[in-house]
Amino acid sequence: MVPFAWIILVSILLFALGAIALITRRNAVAALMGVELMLNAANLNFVAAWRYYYPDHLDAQVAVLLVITIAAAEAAVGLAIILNLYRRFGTVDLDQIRLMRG
Amino acid sequence: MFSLLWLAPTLPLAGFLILATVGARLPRRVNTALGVGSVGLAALVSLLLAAAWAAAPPGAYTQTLWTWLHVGTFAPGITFYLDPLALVMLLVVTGVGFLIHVYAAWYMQDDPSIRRFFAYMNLFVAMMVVLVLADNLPLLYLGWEGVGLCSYLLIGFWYREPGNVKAAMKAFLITRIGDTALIIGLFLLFAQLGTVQIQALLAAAPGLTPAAATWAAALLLGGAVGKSAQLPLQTWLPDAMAGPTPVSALIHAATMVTAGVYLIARMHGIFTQAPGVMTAVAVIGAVTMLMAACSALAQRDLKRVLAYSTMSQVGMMFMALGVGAWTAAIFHFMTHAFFKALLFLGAGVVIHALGGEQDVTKMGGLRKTLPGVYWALLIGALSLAGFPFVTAGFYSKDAILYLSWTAARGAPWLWALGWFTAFLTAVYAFRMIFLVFHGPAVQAHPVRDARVSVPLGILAVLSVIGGFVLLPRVLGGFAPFAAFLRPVLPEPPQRDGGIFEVVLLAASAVASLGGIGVAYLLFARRRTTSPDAGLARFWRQGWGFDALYDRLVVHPYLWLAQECRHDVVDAFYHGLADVCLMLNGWLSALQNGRVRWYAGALVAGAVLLLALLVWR
Amino acid sequence: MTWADLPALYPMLIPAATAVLLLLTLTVRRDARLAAGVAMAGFIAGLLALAASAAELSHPVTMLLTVDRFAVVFWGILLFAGLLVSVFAVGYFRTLREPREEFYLLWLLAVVGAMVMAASAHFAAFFLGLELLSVSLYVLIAYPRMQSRAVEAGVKYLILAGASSAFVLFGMALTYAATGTLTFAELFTHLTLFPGDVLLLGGVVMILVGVGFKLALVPFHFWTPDVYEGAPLPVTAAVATVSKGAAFALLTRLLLGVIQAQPGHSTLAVIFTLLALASMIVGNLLALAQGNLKRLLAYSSIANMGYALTAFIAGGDAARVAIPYFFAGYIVAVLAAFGVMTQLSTPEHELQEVEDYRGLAWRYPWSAALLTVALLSLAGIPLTAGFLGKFFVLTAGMAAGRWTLVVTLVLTSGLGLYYYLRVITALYQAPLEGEQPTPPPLHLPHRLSVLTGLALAVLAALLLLLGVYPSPVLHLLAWP
Amino acid sequence: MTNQTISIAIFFVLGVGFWMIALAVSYLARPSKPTKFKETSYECGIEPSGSAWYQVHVRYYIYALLFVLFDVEVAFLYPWAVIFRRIDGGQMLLFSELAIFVLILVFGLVYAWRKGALEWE
Repeated sequence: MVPFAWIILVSILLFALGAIALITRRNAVAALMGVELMLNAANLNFVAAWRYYYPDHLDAQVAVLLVITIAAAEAAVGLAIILNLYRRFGTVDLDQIRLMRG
Repeated sequence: MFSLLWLAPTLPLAGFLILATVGARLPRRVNTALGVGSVGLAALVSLLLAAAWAAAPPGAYTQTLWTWLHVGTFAPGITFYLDPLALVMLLVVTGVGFLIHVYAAWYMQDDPSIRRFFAYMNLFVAMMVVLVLADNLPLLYLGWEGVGLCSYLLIGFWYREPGNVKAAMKAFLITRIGDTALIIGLFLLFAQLGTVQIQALLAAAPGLTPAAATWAAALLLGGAVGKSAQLPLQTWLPDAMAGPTPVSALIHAATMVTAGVYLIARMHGIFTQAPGVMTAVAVIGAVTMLMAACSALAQRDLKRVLAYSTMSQVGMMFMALGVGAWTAAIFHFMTHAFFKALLFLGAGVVIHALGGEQDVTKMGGLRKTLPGVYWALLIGALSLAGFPFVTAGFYSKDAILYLSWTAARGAPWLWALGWFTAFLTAVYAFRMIFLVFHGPAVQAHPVRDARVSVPLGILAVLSVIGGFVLLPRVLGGFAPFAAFLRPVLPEPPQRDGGIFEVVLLAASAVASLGGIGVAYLLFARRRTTSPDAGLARFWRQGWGFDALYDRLVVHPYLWLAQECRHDVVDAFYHGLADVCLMLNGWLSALQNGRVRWYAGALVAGAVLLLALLVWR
Repeated sequence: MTWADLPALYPMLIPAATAVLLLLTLTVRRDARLAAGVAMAGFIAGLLALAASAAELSHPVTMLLTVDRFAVVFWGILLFAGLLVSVFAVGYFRTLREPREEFYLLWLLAVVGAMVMAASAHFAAFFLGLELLSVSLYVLIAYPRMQSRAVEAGVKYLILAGASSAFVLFGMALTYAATGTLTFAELFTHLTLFPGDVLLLGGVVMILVGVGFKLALVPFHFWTPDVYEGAPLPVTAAVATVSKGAAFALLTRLLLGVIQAQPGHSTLAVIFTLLALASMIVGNLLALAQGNLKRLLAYSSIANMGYALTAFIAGGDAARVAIPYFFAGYIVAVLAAFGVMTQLSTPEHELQEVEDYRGLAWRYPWSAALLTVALLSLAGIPLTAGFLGKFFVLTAGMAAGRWTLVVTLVLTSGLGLYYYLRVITALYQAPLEGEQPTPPPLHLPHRLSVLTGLALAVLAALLLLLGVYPSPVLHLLAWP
Repeated sequence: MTNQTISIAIFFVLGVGFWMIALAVSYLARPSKPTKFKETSYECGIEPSGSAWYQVHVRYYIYALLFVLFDVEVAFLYPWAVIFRRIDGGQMLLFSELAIFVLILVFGLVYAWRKGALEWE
């Protein structure tokens, strides 16, 4: 079987990719996708830890289910807000949305 | 009888509350009566307490109203503690405070916001009384902060002038620096000794380690230095003249600036454990008194002369504290309260009579128009200058000068600085008198009002007779004041006096008379008003004898005037403020509104913490 | 879980059930006042249930939640804040054109989320509570959807809070990988047994990032001013009180024991110390020259969380008193400040700038007085709640010998006084000569509702009571 | 390396290799004669006009959101169903718990309905 460390590495890479998307993408939807990617990186981690070390406990499985639903709710609400953002500002470019600063 | 003690702070506080809440619906006369009356009643209570004390001294009296909170050994109560030291302070604060209030009823009679004025003044007195009577550190700190807050409100009383607001802010913030030190010191004492009762602290003080004692004393000193406007936190005091004159009188004579002196005297048990800090107290006091006296010489604003004079006199008290002459310091505090209140109130009348003019060089010859005030101010100036044998100031100042040499901690050079300061004091006191009341007369409105003459009269009498409660040994050694305070404040160990005492007494008298003489030469005969004018005039006339004199006196005087006009220390605080604002600018620039940037910071912060984790 | 455990959860279940009830009510009848009434009734019923259940305490309810005295105290604070924010919202949203009923629904859910966080004993409960709170707040912040600033704030909070949640989750996954458990109790055991386990510590630190974000600790503070400024005022109050209170309660539950058990120079202690120092210094410096009152309070909240963290790092019994007391005082003061601002504002026209408040005392003396007391309390002037809160924090810090933190706290508080006083001075000044007179605070005829007046009076009383007579509250806080 | 990994690796190589070889062969074999017409995006039918970023009507989007929300909740039903038969006793509690869960979902649906989210116009 693949060593556990590799899977951790992959999940960390996924997480980092999500974070990079968050920082570099100017599109609000893309930033949100970055966040989802980060959440799923954590999920991968959970499942791997369960599979490798603690196959008798169901904690991780439950946690993953929980996260999937919560992520869906978050995405739904997030998209609704971003839609409203487009209506107000006429753009979803995050760099152009800075009425407040200082 | 002593159970009346709680009324002393409560009456002014009640005055404040009534004025602040329902005062708006009451007529002005009622407001004034409330403001003056509450402090008057408090003064009456203090007198009753004093009478009761004289009849049967209880040693000390404690009154607990309620326990504020109780956490482990930390149990401060709203508890008042009365002992001889507190009684002296209480009498001065409420007594002089009352006279100032009476005067203020006249001074502020046309001000539209007299209600606000008396509300603040009453709160000020209440807080000062709380500070004086506090039985524990938190209560003391409450009074301390309250006094600071009230001074802020009163200095900025005429807030429509932006300059006044700035002065108020400066006073508040600079004293805050001291307060910060103070609260850390109080916490340190609590952490070390496990109690907040002041008496218990003093009893336990010998158990402190030298390091802890030094730190605690140094931090307390920091607080005292801020409130009492000593080096290096002195710069707020002259600017604090922005407030109405009764406020200046209250801050300078009876309350705020002497709080530091009281604090050190009250906590003397801690200070005696820290000899290094004691020396620091003496040196700070000595340097401040000299610097401030020089500055007072150079001022043209009448109130600023008095402000620097206060700083100088408080410096003298600090020097006394530093050599362990606790009683002498409190003695000088008392006489100073009398004559400085007198001087400020008199100066207020002068300024009023001249329609707001504060520049002494534009005054003169007021002796004729304001004879009563002339005599009052003259007595005040004599007392300030320490005119020998008849004024209170002479005895209190001599007590300090004498002990600054002969006390075990004293030193000749401290005495020398004190002596020279006493000389300068006489010079600037009479410079003021001569410039204001002598010479060519200027136009002024006479002032006749009982609310002025009665307080001035009482204070003038006190400025004279107030000194006869502690006479030097060579003059009979009649010293009920020292005997009264002895249970609280020990006498410093000192060398034997004898003939030496007579010499020092004579030297004090010489300083005073000499100073007055020099002032006469410089300001009464020739009216050396401003540096350049005096200089020009001097060379034009070219009197041979005076040339030498000028080289010795006028030149150093001009140089000092140049140096002292701007406080060097001020620059430091401005610099500190600038640094803070610069940092503020940088940090604000980071808040650029870009969400991607914020996300980057979030991730960077996380990476930073993780890196810390790996590398440790 | 058994049926017998249920009463302990009533204070939380009642608002949750009220939310469902409100949802149904909205399908039958749309009426903002009715919705507000239902929400307030829910909060009040929750508070009553809390009083009833306070007697039987301190046992875990399922593996997810622990209802102990700490939870009850924080639930009380959160429910109280929930009630007051709903009261403020009624007056504030009265001019809003869009439907305003859903506000109360979301607000109930947000408070329930916060309560779950404050009582959680398990990562699942933690994450569930966190997300319930966050997702509700996204919508609440962007609620006045015609206000560009509110929407901008909503998007900013959405993206950043989402990212911070991902950090929390990833941290949980790492700790799970390291320990095989999701309960706080076993995390504590593992952390004390293997204090050097990098995987475990990495997980804890990533959770900290998320919690630090909610608390707005430096360097996770960037969102605060923008969100405070853009969010409608009642929601700003909510973010400042409910969200932070819940996050701090959670932090205490999760790590106070660990910090106490570990030596003072352990990695975690160092990290916390750095966060606290940075927050106190940066927060106060940022607030120094700020002209917008909402942003100023945002920056001051950063500093305040640094103060609270000082007590947390100190640990010990003193901290167990200091943290709830500090938060009670802080939340009451913040609610009072935002309450006054809310009462003078509408979604379309908020009074935000300090300049808008110049001379407030001459028009609305009582409001100005309350705002003054609130700011003085935040500044930590004696006889106000804030003084005692800060005082307890300081004693805790000193008892633990955390001198760096204590001195920084005192020094930066001095800095803090400067900007609070700047606002207070403005309240009592008339406009300067030659300047344009500032517009009157409100374009609408202003009538304070009885309810709002009552709420503000209660806050004023609490501010002073907590400062003058703290014994009853201290008695309540005495740890079992 | 285990057998499993090797087989995955072989599968991976074959999978990638297949399309790469196919593309390469067609590239080599075909004649290259670009014209203006060939360069346009769609060679068949009408010429494209406007931006590819055109707006989809909001109603699709609301449907999508509702679908996602209700669809995901089903994830909780499966574990419940698996456990329900295995556990002895406490069935009533278990059932009522899920009943409450589904009931709340139904309330949500009713709310969305009343709010008009299910109307096409």
